[in-house]
Amino acid sequence: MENIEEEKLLDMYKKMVRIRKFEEKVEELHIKGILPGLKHLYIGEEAVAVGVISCLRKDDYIGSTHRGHGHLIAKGGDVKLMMAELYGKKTGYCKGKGGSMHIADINIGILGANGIVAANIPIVGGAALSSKMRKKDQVAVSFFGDGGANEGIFHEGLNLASVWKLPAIFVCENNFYAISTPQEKVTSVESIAKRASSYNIPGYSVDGTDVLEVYRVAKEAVARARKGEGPSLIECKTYRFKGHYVGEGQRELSYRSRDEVKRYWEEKCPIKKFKNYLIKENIFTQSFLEDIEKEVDKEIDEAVKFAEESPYPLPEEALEDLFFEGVK
Amino acid sequence: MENIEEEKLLDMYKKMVRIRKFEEKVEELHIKGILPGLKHLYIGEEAVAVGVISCLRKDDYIGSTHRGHGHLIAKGGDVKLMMAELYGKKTGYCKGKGGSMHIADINIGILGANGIVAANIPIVGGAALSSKMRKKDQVAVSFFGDGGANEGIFHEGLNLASVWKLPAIFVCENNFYAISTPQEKVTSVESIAKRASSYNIPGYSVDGTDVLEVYRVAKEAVARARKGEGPSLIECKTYRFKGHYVGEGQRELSYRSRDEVKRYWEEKCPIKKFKNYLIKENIFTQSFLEDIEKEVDKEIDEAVKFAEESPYPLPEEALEDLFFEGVK
Amino acid sequence: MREITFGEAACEAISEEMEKDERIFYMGEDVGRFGGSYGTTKGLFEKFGEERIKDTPMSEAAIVGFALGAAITGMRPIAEIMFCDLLCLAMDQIVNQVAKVRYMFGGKVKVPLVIRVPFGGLRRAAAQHSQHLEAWFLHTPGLKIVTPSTPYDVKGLLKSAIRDDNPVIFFEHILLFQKKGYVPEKEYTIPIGKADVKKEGKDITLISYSLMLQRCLSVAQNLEKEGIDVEVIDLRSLFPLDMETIINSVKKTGKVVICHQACLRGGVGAEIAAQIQEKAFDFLDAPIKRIAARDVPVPFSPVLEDFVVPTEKRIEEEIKKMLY
Amino acid sequence: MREITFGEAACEAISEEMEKDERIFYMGEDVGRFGGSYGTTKGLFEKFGEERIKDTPMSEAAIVGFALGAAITGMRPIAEIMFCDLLCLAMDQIVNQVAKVRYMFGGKVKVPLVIRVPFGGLRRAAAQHSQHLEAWFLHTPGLKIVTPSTPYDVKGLLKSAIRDDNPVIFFEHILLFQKKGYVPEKEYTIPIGKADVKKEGKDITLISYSLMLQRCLSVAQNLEKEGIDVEVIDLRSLFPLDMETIINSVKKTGKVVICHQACLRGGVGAEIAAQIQEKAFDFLDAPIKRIAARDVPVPFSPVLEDFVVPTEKRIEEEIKKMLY
Ligand SMILES: Cc1ncc(C[n+]2csc(CCOP(=O)(O)OP(=O)(O)O)c2C)c(N)n1
Ligand SMILES: Cc1ncc(C[n+]2csc(CCOP(=O)(O)OP(=O)(O)O)c2C)c(N)n1
Ligand SMILES: [Mg+2]
Ligand SMILES: [Mg+2]
Repeated sequence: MENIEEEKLLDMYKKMVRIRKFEEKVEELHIKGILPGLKHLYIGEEAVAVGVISCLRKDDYIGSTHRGHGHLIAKGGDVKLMMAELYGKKTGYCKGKGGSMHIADINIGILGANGIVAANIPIVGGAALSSKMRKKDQVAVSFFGDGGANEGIFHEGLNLASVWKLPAIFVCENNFYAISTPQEKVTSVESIAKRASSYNIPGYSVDGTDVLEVYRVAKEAVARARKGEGPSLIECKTYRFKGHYVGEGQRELSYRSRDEVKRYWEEKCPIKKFKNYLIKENIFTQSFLEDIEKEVDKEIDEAVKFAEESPYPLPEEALEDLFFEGVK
Repeated sequence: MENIEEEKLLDMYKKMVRIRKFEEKVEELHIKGILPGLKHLYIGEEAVAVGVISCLRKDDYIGSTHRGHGHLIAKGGDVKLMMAELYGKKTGYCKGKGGSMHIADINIGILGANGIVAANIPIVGGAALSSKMRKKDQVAVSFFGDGGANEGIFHEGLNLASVWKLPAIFVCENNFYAISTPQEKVTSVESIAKRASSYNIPGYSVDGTDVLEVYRVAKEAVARARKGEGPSLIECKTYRFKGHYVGEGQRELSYRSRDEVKRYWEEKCPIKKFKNYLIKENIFTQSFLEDIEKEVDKEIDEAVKFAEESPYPLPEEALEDLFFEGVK
Repeated sequence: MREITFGEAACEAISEEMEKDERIFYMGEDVGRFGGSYGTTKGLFEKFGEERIKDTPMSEAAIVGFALGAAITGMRPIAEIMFCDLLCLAMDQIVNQVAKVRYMFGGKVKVPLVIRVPFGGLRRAAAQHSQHLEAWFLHTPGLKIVTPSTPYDVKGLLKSAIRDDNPVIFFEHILLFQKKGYVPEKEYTIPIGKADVKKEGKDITLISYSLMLQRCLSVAQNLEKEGIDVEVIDLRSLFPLDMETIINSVKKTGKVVICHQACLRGGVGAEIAAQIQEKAFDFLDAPIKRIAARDVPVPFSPVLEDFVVPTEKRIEEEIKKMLY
Repeated sequence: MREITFGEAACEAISEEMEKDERIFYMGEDVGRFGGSYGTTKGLFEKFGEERIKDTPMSEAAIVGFALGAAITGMRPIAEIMFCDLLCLAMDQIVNQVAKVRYMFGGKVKVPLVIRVPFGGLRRAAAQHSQHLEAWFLHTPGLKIVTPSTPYDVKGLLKSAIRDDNPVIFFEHILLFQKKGYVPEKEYTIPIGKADVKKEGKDITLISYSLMLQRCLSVAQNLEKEGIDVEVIDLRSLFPLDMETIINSVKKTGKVVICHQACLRGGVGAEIAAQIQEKAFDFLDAPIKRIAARDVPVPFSPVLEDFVVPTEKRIEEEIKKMLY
């Protein structure tokens, strides 16, 4: 395989761990009743966000989803501000107005998580259009799920991005379920990547639990986009290790068995796989990687502390931030 | 070629002529200022509606478009009631409430023309679902244009029809323009038929000015649907001989040349082609076919007479027909 | 007296109707074995199987469009849109097709279609999962709009909606699903278009529906103790809108407060206020007061959302302001 | 005094702004060489080329979504939706995205986006081509809504909309495009949010916008001759809504008629009436009267459409009813 410098590999590993530990903390705090609202965990899918976004520059764009924490962290999102937002605090990314599904940070190209599935597709397309019109070489990446690939906007967005040859990349996180609905039961093609042919763009289907495979393919697509050769569609086959949302509980058993989940944990955990690889290849030692993990634990604890200690917004602040230069 | 009995060929020819003459009359009456509203003529595309619908039974369904007169006539629509509707008379198909873009006749399976492009796709899908759930073998056909194939609902509709293996046929009338916009300029694939692969259904691309070729392919798709083998996508390459709407006039020159239109008239007129074929093959004599044409002239004149002599609705009738068993 | 939850009552209505009429079927996202994201179809899959309780792809426009096609060709579909905000994805099919086909076709087709829509802010679900868009449909001729507030009402009204030969958009508040209440064992229906006076009173008329109706009712009960006699009208359906019941109450009290969870500007309260002042101008002792969500997207943080959405405290204060 | 058409004035506004600011571009269906289905972009393609005047596929949701993505990343798009009824296909992008992103993100992004929407019944185009859906957006916090009625106003308001850092939905009546009127050669803008008293009067306040404003104005001129002094207020924008101008007029006249082409129920008139009775209750001598399209889909036949949409005759009669 083409060589990836250690520093990069370390960054990738660290980000995957950061996502995992952030999500585990979110789950814990939700179950304790500390975090309000809806949360969709990225646990099990870390290799997709990290693999793809590791190919991007800070000024490139991403459009994220309802299951967005992983994308945001991979793009460089600050876990303090994220956690504070999940707490509904004034210091959060959105001053408590957005919550889990609406975190954005335009300065590092995060165009926002999005509560409407597949809705980021045209928005990302528009960012790619903007990059092209401004004669920049910024690339824009849209993440969406297997369920999202059946929304009409998927079709409109990919067609237009292709017609205008935009520097956009469409990453389908196929975790085989849309809430409870199995992909094969509601999707006319087995592989979402096949749909690329309807838009005359390259389509790839990769093991989304293998961060290096994702990275390699994404790199190709990003290079293509930067060169002005147009969009690509990448399907990453991955798996959601937790319920659709935190608190789904027993209902999960109505669509998948404990065994199925267990099997994925054992065979497909992207972090375990990547860690084993790094150690086996003598790139990093086990203890070194475990020190990294401890560092991350600290970060997360600090994020929680920051959030805990932050003030809530004042009720009246609900009336701010609607219009630029307010309008009543 | 497989044999089509004379009676059928005659019926097809007569319907094509009926469509042509109906549309010519509509154009004339519009230009004279007699007919109000928007009208989109089917002239030049007769072979599509007639070729496809000649494979259908009376109890099969069609969903039509803004350019719908041809579909309605091919499915057995009554030109008297159609003309009266275009006049806005009480005796029209919709009592004057619908006009050109909303004529329907459920009794013969016409689920309506539709002013929203591609909007009939899911409606036709639902009729196919209904046929299947009622354990009937009725087939449902959706017509839409090259422009319509870029609407999100195209994607949602074909995916669901395929997933549920419904007796639906999706006929794309590719006349190379959506109003002024050339298909190739806004469509990521050269042939719309290619998009069938995204839905794992058969896709055909045929010369839509050759009624027999359309008929042959449609027959295959209809047989498939009736047998419960699922939907098909048929792209019929055709051409709009007139402006997008009656009265477009000079604006047409902003997107296509007189020569282009002239060339199609000369080389591709579906009626001329079919007529020559019928004569060359000694199926019918020229004079016989011309008698048919005269018959049709009479029908159209009678339709106009009927419409002319019909009363307008009373203004207050605008308040009727909204709810079944009215609601105020 | 049997007590069941709002959600159970709704499923009972569907189940009873489906048993009686095989043309009825149900389609939506995760409505099958999963039982609906909010429990809208709990137990129905087990009873009727996947032929009649259909899981769909994530394709909201297609869900409504397919249901419409089935409705005009002999079936009686119930199409679920998982939550109100998602109606935005199906507006063409709902507004340009479902609501208009019968009229456009000169009354020559029936559209026995129920579009079932859970809604409801106050779940800390933020701006894209908390909207109450019923006012849009009030402005869309051709649809009936139903908004039940109790287990008893949801069962009786949903049955009527399913039996109706016209399209009905049926809004159920997600926070009501667990609410328990009296629901008779025996068959009954509630006609769509009649408001229900949930509490009689002579001092002031308080008009609401869905979850806010419950808040209004408890405010009214508290005020009772202070000797303030509030009449609480549950609209039950927004169209047909029972102005007769409203006007009769206004003539009695002369004072009106309208409360809904949708934002104020352009909300249902505006239409009702406009009609009241038109039809009962001389009976009004004071301006009609509208209490609604403030005119911003629904924010996430509980502190903020609770400021935006009408609270019992706010309702009570407004009522007192009007009386003193 | 230079007279040009409404359509020319609008194109002039766009052209002048595009010359000054290269971040501005235009996208929509058939807006290029064809010049827009209703002439919305006449001459712009020739001047700015296909890079800045972009023909799109028929993909209304994508048109708005792409424009939004461009708007939050440094461009200033004008996205045209060919006619109002088609907004139904883009509601998720408009309502759940465009209107909310700034707020959801805590005010950390600007959305300089104009959604330009020709509308207008009375073209015998029937139910799916004649809707006036502006009331939906009044109920959607986060959007400004502009509805000009004259060539002078459309130019000045469109310029302000293009310069605005907030999303603006801009409605132009198709039957106004050919209307001629005075438009100065020299640069000017009109602020969004100020109503315009098109005719002063003391007997009654007549509130309208867009095409109906013109009908109201000619009614007012006729009544002048009969000695009835009507004050005609052109709202110009529905949000921000200039209640101050309205209330001042009501305090003077004590009588109000509101007229719009959208259907009555749940229309903009309801909100205005509700606010007037709230803010000027004691100044009203009579119920506020709303004149609007009747609550049915717009029918095709001229006989029927002319019965459904407010005519000058109907407006005049209602005014007289209120005065005598
Ligand atoms: C357009 C839309 N439809 C429905 C929903 C409700 N919903 C939220 S997540 C989800 C499933 C999404 O599945 P997928 O796209 O595969 O993403 P995943 O959750 O599996 O990561 C659904 C149906 C929504 N938010 N948006
Ligand atoms: C969804 C939608 N978008 C836009 C329009 C306006 N419009 C009417 S016909 C038309 C072009 C349709 O092109 P196509 O689908 O190729 O059909 P054709 O007119 O060529 O037969 C457009 C843009 C519409 N009616 N519906
Ligand atoms: Mg999934
Ligand atoms: Mg075409």
